[in-house]
Amino acid sequence: MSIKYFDHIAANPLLPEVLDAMMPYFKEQYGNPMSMYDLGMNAKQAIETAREQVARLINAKPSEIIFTSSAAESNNFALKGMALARQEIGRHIIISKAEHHSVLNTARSLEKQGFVATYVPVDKYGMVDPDAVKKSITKETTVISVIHASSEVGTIEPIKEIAAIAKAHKIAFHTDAVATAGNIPVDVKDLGVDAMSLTAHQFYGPKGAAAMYLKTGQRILPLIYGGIQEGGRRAGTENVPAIVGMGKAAELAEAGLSGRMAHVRQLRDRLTEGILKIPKVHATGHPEQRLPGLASFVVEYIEGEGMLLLLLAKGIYAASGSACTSKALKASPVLVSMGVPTSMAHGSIVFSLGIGNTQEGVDSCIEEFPLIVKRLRDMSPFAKEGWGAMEAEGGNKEGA
Amino acid sequence: MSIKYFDHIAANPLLPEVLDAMMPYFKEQYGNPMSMYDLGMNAKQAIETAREQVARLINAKPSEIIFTSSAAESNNFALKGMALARQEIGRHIIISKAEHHSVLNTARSLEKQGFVATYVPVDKYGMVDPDAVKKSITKETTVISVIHASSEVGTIEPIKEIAAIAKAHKIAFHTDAVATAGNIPVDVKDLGVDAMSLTAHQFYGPKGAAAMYLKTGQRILPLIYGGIQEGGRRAGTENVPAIVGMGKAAELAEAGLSGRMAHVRQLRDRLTEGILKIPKVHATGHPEQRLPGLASFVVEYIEGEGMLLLLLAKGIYAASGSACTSKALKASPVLVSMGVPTSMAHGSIVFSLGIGNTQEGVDSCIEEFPLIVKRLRDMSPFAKEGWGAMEAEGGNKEGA
Amino acid sequence: MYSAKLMDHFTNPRNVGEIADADGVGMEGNPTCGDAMKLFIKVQDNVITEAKFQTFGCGAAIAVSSMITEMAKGKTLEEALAITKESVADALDGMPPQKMHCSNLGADALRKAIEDYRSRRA
Amino acid sequence: MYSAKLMDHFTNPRNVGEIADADGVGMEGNPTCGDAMKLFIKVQDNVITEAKFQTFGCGAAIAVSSMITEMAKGKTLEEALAITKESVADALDGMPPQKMHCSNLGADALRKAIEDYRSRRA
Ligand SMILES: Cc1ncc(COP(=O)(O)O)c(C=O)c1O
Ligand SMILES: Cc1ncc(COP(=O)(O)O)c(C=O)c1O
Repeated sequence: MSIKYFDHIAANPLLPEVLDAMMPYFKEQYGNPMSMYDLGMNAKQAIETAREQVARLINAKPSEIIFTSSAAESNNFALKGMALARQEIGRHIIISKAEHHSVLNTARSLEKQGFVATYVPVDKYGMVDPDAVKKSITKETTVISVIHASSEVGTIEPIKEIAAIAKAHKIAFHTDAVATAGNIPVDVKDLGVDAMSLTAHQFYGPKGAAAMYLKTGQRILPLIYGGIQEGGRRAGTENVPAIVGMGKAAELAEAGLSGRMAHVRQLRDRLTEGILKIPKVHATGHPEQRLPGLASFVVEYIEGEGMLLLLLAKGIYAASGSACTSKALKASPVLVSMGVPTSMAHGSIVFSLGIGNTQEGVDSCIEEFPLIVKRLRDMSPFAKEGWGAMEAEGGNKEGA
Repeated sequence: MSIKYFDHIAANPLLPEVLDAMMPYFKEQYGNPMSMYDLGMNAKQAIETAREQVARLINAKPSEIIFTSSAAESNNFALKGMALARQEIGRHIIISKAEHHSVLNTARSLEKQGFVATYVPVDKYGMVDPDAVKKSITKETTVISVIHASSEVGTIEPIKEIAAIAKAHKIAFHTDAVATAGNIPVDVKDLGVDAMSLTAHQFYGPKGAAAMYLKTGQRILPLIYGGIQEGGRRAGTENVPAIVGMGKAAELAEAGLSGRMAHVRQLRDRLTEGILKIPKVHATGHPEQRLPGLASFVVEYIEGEGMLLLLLAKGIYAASGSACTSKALKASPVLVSMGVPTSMAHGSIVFSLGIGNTQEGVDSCIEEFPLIVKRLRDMSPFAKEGWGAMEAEGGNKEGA
Repeated sequence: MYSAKLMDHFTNPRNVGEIADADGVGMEGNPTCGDAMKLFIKVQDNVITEAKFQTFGCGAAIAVSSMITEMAKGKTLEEALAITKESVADALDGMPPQKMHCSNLGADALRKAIEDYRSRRA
Repeated sequence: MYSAKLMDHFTNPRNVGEIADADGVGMEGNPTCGDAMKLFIKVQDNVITEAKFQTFGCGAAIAVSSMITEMAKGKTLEEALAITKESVADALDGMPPQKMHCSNLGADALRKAIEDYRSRRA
């Protein structure tokens, strides 16, 4: 059975060219980039090449790229580092309700330190209203962070508008571009952002390499103090092979971007069309302003984990924002803040497409998925009479 | 010309077995450890195996190991996370003057947040006096951190004694075991520490993988907030291949420890004996309580960078704690706090031996080094008349 | 994550469906929680002769439903009431701890079905 | 890090040593800073006929010393005084920025040697 991997949002296979580029740095080129001799200088040079490659992907200057170990680190670094560097000015930050945990929980940790955080809601498409951001601004606001695109519902946020509002109020603006950088055109100058997080494993680069874009002149406090690596802004011996891999992956992503986008968009449209033929299945996220490779739905009356397990039995890999499938056992906060009822949020299913997917794979998914939905609905107490079924008969509304 | 690499403290070549163990996780096993399907569970399983391997190396429980991206991150995490988790109790921390920048600068950043830090001095051997630590303790003290062994002068600190003092005062105790874990026996239970930092690249594992030991029950705040990876204590998609590599390297280090130690100790003793034959060369660090693979000296009347460059011309790689060789342009703070005059600290030279070194390599170093010293001394204004030479003739004491 | 036995009961669930003329019906959970189960029994001479279920929930919830209907059949009501979350989990060769809490509704639904049966006869 | 020319002047430094009967001696830096240079000149008819140095310092400091003694020789005192840190660095095909600041003492030492020569004659 061939694998149909539709979970590129969770992890991506490494491109062979990327691994090839990394290999010398696992072997003969083992020097520490801080060392003054050839072994060290070669490693240093390799990092600087990667910095240029990553900078080019998002139209930044190489000096504006800081390598980190993960997007979670970049998000913590950006939010906390910029907020702490500005605490003389004020202690209010704004984030959206569509943020990843690594932004959300950083905001919460800042609240514990005495900061005030505003969580701007999203509409039914998962879209943040720039006006709502504007209205949340106070004299104390120093940092705003809004995700570039949600990896759960695919909605691309109006970053340019929000960044302009932040700029007009002299507020630092960060965006989590994990789902977009390397997958759609991302231009920090055009977007007008002050900081941005991105990670290699979202564009066929290695795990363990990520970056933060920090606009020249923007103040920040380090998250990791120590030596003078990364211009003193992020200490720790550089993960040379992973950084080299990120650079190579960025170069390939930039060169192949339009082709990759066309490929996944065509597959996604085909998949979406096929899946929406099933009754009581709803697409989530914005219909147009969305990631080209992401198809996301809620399926009424059944739960996500069951779908995933039966899909897997057919060699199909997908994801779900249901509580049971998240190891934290909480339904996707994005779906909830979009106003999707919790009962329906449990029926979340997310297919994220990648360059290795084929039409045959998609067609096999379109063929299998309705059977799986039917099978689970045949077991469901709600399928025949709707969500009210158990209440009507006096079911325990509060549950166990 | 064959390479004689004596800078294992800066970077280590990766063992081929370690790279082999990592490779599947760069290729077919690309899943995200958080995913519920086989690809994810295999990755998760691989991480848990690595956790057991690392735990065994230091006699910890697997649940006490938290993977991080670097020792710098572990040090920041330990010091800041434990201090912030205890700030209701007090805001005083103690570190030694032999700490790495990643501990030192974290302490300084805590000072900026209103903490008070005490920096306990070292003696002429670089040794911390447990009694001095004890005397620094106040009712406000919550965290003490002392390096296990200095990677610059090799001195192994009396961690067991200091940990006992901390314990008696109910103070959390952390040690930076970067230079020791995987290189000499390290037993967290025997040492009695609450937290410990270690990194893979110090025992022939990959860059980008490090760990923190945190004793069961010890409170800490995360440095990186986000998802529930590492038990919610360190967010971010796990760097699976690097973690697997760290596990494998730990397993090999544990199995080969006594053989490796005997090998480097014998070479170090031979090298030390050879080098100390040169007049006006002094060994630094403690003569017995020291890392088996580290030989460190100050050479009077000449400067470290020149020695390194001329050694390199002979294929010999070493390090120096001189200001000119550090990219931060500061002389080794450890040497300075040991009371070595700055002029002499500039003549620092450090050879760190590894499993790949040979007696021939060491002999060639013993042969070349005296010639290099002579050559540089022949150019030095101090070699004939000593350090006073320029003063006597009215040289500018303050310099440019 | 799941045992082979649990996966078998999930992928080939026994006793799925309704019993139109059930003697007792028990419901537990609700869709907001992510797990909801409806359990139907037929009872003859104090013995459960038939059991069926409808379940909304994750793989574990479905497997628990399948297993408990199998376990209930042929048992006296008193024996059936002695079935616990733990005995169901054991019968499935174990269950991930986080699922014990939220998806193991079978014993409660069965108890409610028996109570329903008894209250109808009272 | 270093240019080929700088490395050449470091590994094969010109004019190393003392001039016992120097007409002028200039000293700059000190060992605490990590760079110290002693520059000796012989002067005839206002022209530097010979120049030698002794230097404690990094590779750049030694190369600068070597280069400036070469540059000084044959120049009139006025021409020699016009030599700057920048012109020495240029003659070495450039120097890392952090070394410009701390290891480029040659021009200052030369100036002091010339001042010493002039003060002896005054
Ligand atoms: C004693 C000690 N601690 C911590 C570190 C930091 O390690 P890394 O740069 O790998 O994060 C080093 C690095 O050389 C070290 O020598
Ligand atoms: C939008 C977004 N931001 C941040 C992250 C964190 O990335 P990582 O886990 O690689 O650190 C993720 C991970 O899935 C994400 O989807």
